[in-house]
Amino acid sequence: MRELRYREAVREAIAEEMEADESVFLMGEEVGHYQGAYKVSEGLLARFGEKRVIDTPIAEAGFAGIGIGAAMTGLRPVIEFMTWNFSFVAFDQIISNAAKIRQMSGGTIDVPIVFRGPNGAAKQVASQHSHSVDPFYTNIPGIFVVMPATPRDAKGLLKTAIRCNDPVVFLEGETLYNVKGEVPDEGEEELIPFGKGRIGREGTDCTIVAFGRPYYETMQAAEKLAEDGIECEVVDPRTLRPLDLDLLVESVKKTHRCVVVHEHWPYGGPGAEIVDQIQRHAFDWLDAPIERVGSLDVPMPYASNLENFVLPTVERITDAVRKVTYSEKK
Amino acid sequence: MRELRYREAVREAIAEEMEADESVFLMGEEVGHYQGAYKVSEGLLARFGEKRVIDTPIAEAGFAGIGIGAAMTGLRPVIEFMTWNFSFVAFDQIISNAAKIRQMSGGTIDVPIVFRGPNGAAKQVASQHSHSVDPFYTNIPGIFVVMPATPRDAKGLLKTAIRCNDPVVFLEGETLYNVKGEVPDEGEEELIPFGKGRIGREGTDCTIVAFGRPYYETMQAAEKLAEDGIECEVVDPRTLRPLDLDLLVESVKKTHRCVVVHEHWPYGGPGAEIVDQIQRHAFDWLDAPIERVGSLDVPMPYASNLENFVLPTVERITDAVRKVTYSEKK
Amino acid sequence: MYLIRRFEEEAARAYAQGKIGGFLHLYIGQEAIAVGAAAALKDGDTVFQTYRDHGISLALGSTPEACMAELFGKDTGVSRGMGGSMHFFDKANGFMGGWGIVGGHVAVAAGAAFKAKYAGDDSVTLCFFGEGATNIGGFHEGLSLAGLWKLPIVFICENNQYAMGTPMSRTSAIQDLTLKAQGYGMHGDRFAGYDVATVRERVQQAVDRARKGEGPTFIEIETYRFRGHSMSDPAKYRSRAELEERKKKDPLAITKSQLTDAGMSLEAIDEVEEAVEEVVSAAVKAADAAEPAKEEVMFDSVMATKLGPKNREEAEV
Amino acid sequence: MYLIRRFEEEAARAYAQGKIGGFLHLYIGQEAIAVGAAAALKDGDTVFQTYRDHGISLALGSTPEACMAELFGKDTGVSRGMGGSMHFFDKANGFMGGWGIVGGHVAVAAGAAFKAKYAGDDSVTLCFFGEGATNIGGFHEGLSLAGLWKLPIVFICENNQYAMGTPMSRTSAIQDLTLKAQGYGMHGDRFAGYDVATVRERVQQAVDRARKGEGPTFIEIETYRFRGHSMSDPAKYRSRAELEERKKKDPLAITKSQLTDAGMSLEAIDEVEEAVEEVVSAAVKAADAAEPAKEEVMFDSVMATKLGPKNREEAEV
Ligand SMILES: Cc1ncc(C[n+]2csc(CCOP(=O)(O)OP(=O)(O)O)c2C)c(N)n1
Ligand SMILES: Cc1ncc(C[n+]2csc(CCOP(=O)(O)OP(=O)(O)O)c2C)c(N)n1
Ligand SMILES: [Mg+2]
Ligand SMILES: [Mg+2]
Repeated sequence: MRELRYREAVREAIAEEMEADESVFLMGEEVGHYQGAYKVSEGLLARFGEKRVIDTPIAEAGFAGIGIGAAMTGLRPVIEFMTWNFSFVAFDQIISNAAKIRQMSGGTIDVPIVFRGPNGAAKQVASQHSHSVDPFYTNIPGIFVVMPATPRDAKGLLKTAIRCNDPVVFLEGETLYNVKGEVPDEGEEELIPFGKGRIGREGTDCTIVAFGRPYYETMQAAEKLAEDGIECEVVDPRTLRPLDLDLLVESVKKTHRCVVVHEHWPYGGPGAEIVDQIQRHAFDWLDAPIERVGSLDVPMPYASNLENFVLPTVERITDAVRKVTYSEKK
Repeated sequence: MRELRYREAVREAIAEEMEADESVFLMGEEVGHYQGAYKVSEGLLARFGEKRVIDTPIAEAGFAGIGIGAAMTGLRPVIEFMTWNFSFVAFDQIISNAAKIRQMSGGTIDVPIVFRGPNGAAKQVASQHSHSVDPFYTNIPGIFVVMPATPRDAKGLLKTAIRCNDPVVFLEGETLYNVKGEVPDEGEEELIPFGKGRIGREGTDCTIVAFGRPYYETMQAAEKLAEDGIECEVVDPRTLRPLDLDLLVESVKKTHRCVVVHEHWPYGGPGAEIVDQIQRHAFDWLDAPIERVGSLDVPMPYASNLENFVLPTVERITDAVRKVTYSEKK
Repeated sequence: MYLIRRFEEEAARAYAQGKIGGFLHLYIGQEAIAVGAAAALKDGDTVFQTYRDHGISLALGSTPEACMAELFGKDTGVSRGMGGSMHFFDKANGFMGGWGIVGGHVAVAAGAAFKAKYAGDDSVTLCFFGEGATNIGGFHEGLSLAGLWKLPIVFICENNQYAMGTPMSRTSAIQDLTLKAQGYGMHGDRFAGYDVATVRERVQQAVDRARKGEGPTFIEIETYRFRGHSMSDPAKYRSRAELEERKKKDPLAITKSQLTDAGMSLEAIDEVEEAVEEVVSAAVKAADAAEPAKEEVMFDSVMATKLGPKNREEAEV
Repeated sequence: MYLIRRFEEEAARAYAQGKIGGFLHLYIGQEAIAVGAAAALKDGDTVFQTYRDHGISLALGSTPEACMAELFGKDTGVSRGMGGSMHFFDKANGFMGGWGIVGGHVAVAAGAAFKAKYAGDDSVTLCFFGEGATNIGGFHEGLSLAGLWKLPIVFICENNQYAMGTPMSRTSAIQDLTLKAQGYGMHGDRFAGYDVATVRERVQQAVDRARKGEGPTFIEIETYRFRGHSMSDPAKYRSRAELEERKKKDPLAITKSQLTDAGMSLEAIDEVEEAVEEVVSAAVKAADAAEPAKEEVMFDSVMATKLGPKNREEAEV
């Protein structure tokens, strides 16, 4: 296997699917001539031309809608939001249209579309540019929500997303784009199915569920805790909608304890949903309440000292694990 | 006390606050000449004039934004969304602006604004018009989210909302507007504080948390179960953000069992958040996993047989209570 | 046109009888637009409309049975009882829905036109909306993109004078909406839509332009709805006199007198009307008799991928 | 103008040194617009700008110390370190922010103008945005409402030729944006913004009109930014030659030659420049020395009502 950056893995997935299927195209702000605001689409314009790599005006609701209409009539759009923060002006297109058309039309019209871009905080981009949107999109039936943490998952899941006949919300991460990881060699096609999680690290003392950026803080926390003899099992659901409930429940039945880590704000969202599912399906196995670690319940401030304080940290994760394992900090 | 319809209670709250404070105004589609799409604002135009009861074009993001700017500069807008479904085109205004301005400006600018209108399914208004938006707005720090079930709560909480110096998302219900209930007599001013729940019915065997429309199905379910000797305590948090955690936890510590009932889709939202909080703060008191009853995880279909099947029913609530109390159906 | 009129009247009656629920927005008074515009299309073209969608669906060839069944929430409906009045869909006839959020379908329609350009076929898209929709962002973004990319689409604004209870004088700083077309670099056209032949001819010009790759057109058509906004609207905001005055321009009456002027006998017209009568009452009967919308369709229609809930148990929390 | 120029240059340097994080959008090249427009205002007027907001904040009277401190994430910043580069706020000087979502502040600005009309005072609002913003729904809805209600607001489109890397030829079907003003029933004006006196004069006309209750104006001002979109943009999409050509119209150089033409000595100009130099380096020093943004401000500033979290414990899940 090769090492690729997350950014390159995403790019490869798009390029391979565009190569394989003429009906796939990429559309968004600065995806073409500028090579992508975060350079994800670098080189794609040169390779596929202006017909299939399409720069748009600043009109997220407009080009999301164009994508939906194109999907309804047979194309396979990949719509890039420069960041998911900007999807809020297109929110209605996703919830009222993309997610609804198939059922609303009696099952006669498919909407094979992928909405993708970076989710969550970058670095000091402040209040209006640091949203974790997963709580909003996971609530909606009719779409898939995918949030890969590693380059390999990003590539394999994005390929699945582009081939999927339903709308997919694909959440990448600006602070993930430079992360390196193993990805199958060229020619070795890997499609990762939706709804299947992955064990990032095996352990017996506590399950930590983590996805997206804080998956890395979680892995670090697990290493730290191992030094103190607490062996955590880290489970990354990868797909947030639908969740791989079996995998989560199985792990908790083994460890009897659980911490859920996420970047989104505390109230509701996948964090609370995972807790709810686990307490329901593994109630008799739980030896402690399930804890959660998320961003603090405030808008994101600009100053870096505060931003670091708001985001979930390794320390807060280890604290939570110690709490559910009733072990003192050493 | 008098009996009023929910619709009238909302109208009285608006009228009284407009009477008391010149800076309060009502703005939205059809609120004036048409007397309100659901007749909530009937008579207000005649009473307060066009300056303060303002019909808008169909431009939710636009008039939500106008309201925010007016609030930033000293007015107290009450912005009506004809239904909360239409707030999705104004979603960015609420999440990126209303909720953020105060912190983003270093605490220098208040945004005293109320967004209100009917939430949830009406009757057969189908896929694009039946959303329960509470999961979306409760996730956001910087705003209050209120969802009163009774006329009295609607009036007392709306008055609090209009006097509040922060943005409030106020969720009414089309199917609630005709509900009658006791409301303090004219002249007896009642302000119900945010963050305080209410016990709808006392009981010892199981706590049912319910808010909004399904509060009524829940009360019916509780009566039914009482016939079989299962005494439920029904707790309505009324404010969803912030939750009255003390009241919820206290009740569960007494009953040892809990069912959460809501109209919103299953994934995440207040339903999951309440479960999470309770399992965390009353873990050792719980004798059974917490169950939830919500709408089924599908877009709302038009046909009435299916709509009734999708919404939370008395039967599904009683089933859930029987499950957590390990009692057979009789 | 007469079919649409009678269909709508029967729908109103069925609504009063409780056979139809939710919102019901009738097209009575505006029939010449749907029929004239539909006549300008050919196979493979696509059409998007608002919630006021029965007229265009029928004009494009949906059967009255399937339309009525949809209103009755039946499995034989155009959207299998999932969509209801606001969400008719009939892909086989080029009808891409029935949309409920004002402005929400405008860019989606542009997307269908984008597909035509992308695929290099010569199909054209029609996108209808009311004058009330011209203030919302979705309208602006849809028209901006269509103008920029010269998409093969014709935007038809059915200016029926009211958005619910609000006349345009209270919602727009301008009264000639085609002034907006300039801001999008596209053709504009504006005319009264009471005469079906005029509608066909003018829409045809725009459709031909689009088909030749000469870009989109924005058309504002003057019209009037004889009923309230939806069944729950008694339309108190307009006077009886105004309505009576407007009824003098009833497109059906105009067509009828054109036909008689052209030599068609009253008997021949009666025959057509009777035939329509039968079709409509047969539609009502068929819809009455049809199976209600099905649980499994509700679940299976949500996603093409078989990963969603397939029954109540899986769809619960 | 020179203060803004030098402030921005020092900000760029501090960014390179890692003292500033996140996005940093410089105003270099566009200074005449902020300065000219600010000169057309009086006390009580309000101003809304995008993320490219340092220039106008300084022009309105924010201190360079408070501005630099904000960039450094310090408690003494204009937004107490909460907002950063994109979210300067200075209510006392009429500056209502620093907004990050393209088009998101347009209707909000109209709301401030609405307030003026509601309260019957004669204050006026200026709302700035880039040419890239004219395609988004927020622009349309804000202008529609302002036009309809004749709000006392002036919309100023700073057409600096690019939206990030995209020239307007790739995003708009029209090149004269004032064509859009007609669609909103409002005045339009269009001119080059290299000469500060011209800017002041033309903005003044629009402001006066607004103040007299004669409604809003949409102004498109031609300008150019000498740096990339933000610090992370090397601006490869334009040629060196283009940039050099444009630099010939540097508003600072123009002003300088106007001043000397008017008889101001080079020494006098030098003196002003040196004074500015000192102010800016004092600002940097003060910002360096200031206390970092505070935890309690972060919590307390979220809501006026004391019901939100007040510390980490309360703000956790
Ligand atoms: C975004 C949004 N806001 C509000 C509504 C409620 N609504 C439905 S139809 C309508 C009036 C539309 O008027 P117009 O566009 O003129 O179309 P007409 O009904 O006259 O055909 C309104 C306000 C909606 N469906 N969507
Ligand atoms: C809704 C939204 N979409 C995308 C962005 C990302 N973005 C920030 S600035 C910008 C370009 C804006 O260009 P223009 O309006 O011309 O202003 P300029 O930066 O040139 O001053 C873009 C695309 C955003 N902030 N908001
Ligand atoms: Mg209309
Ligand atoms: Mg620009």
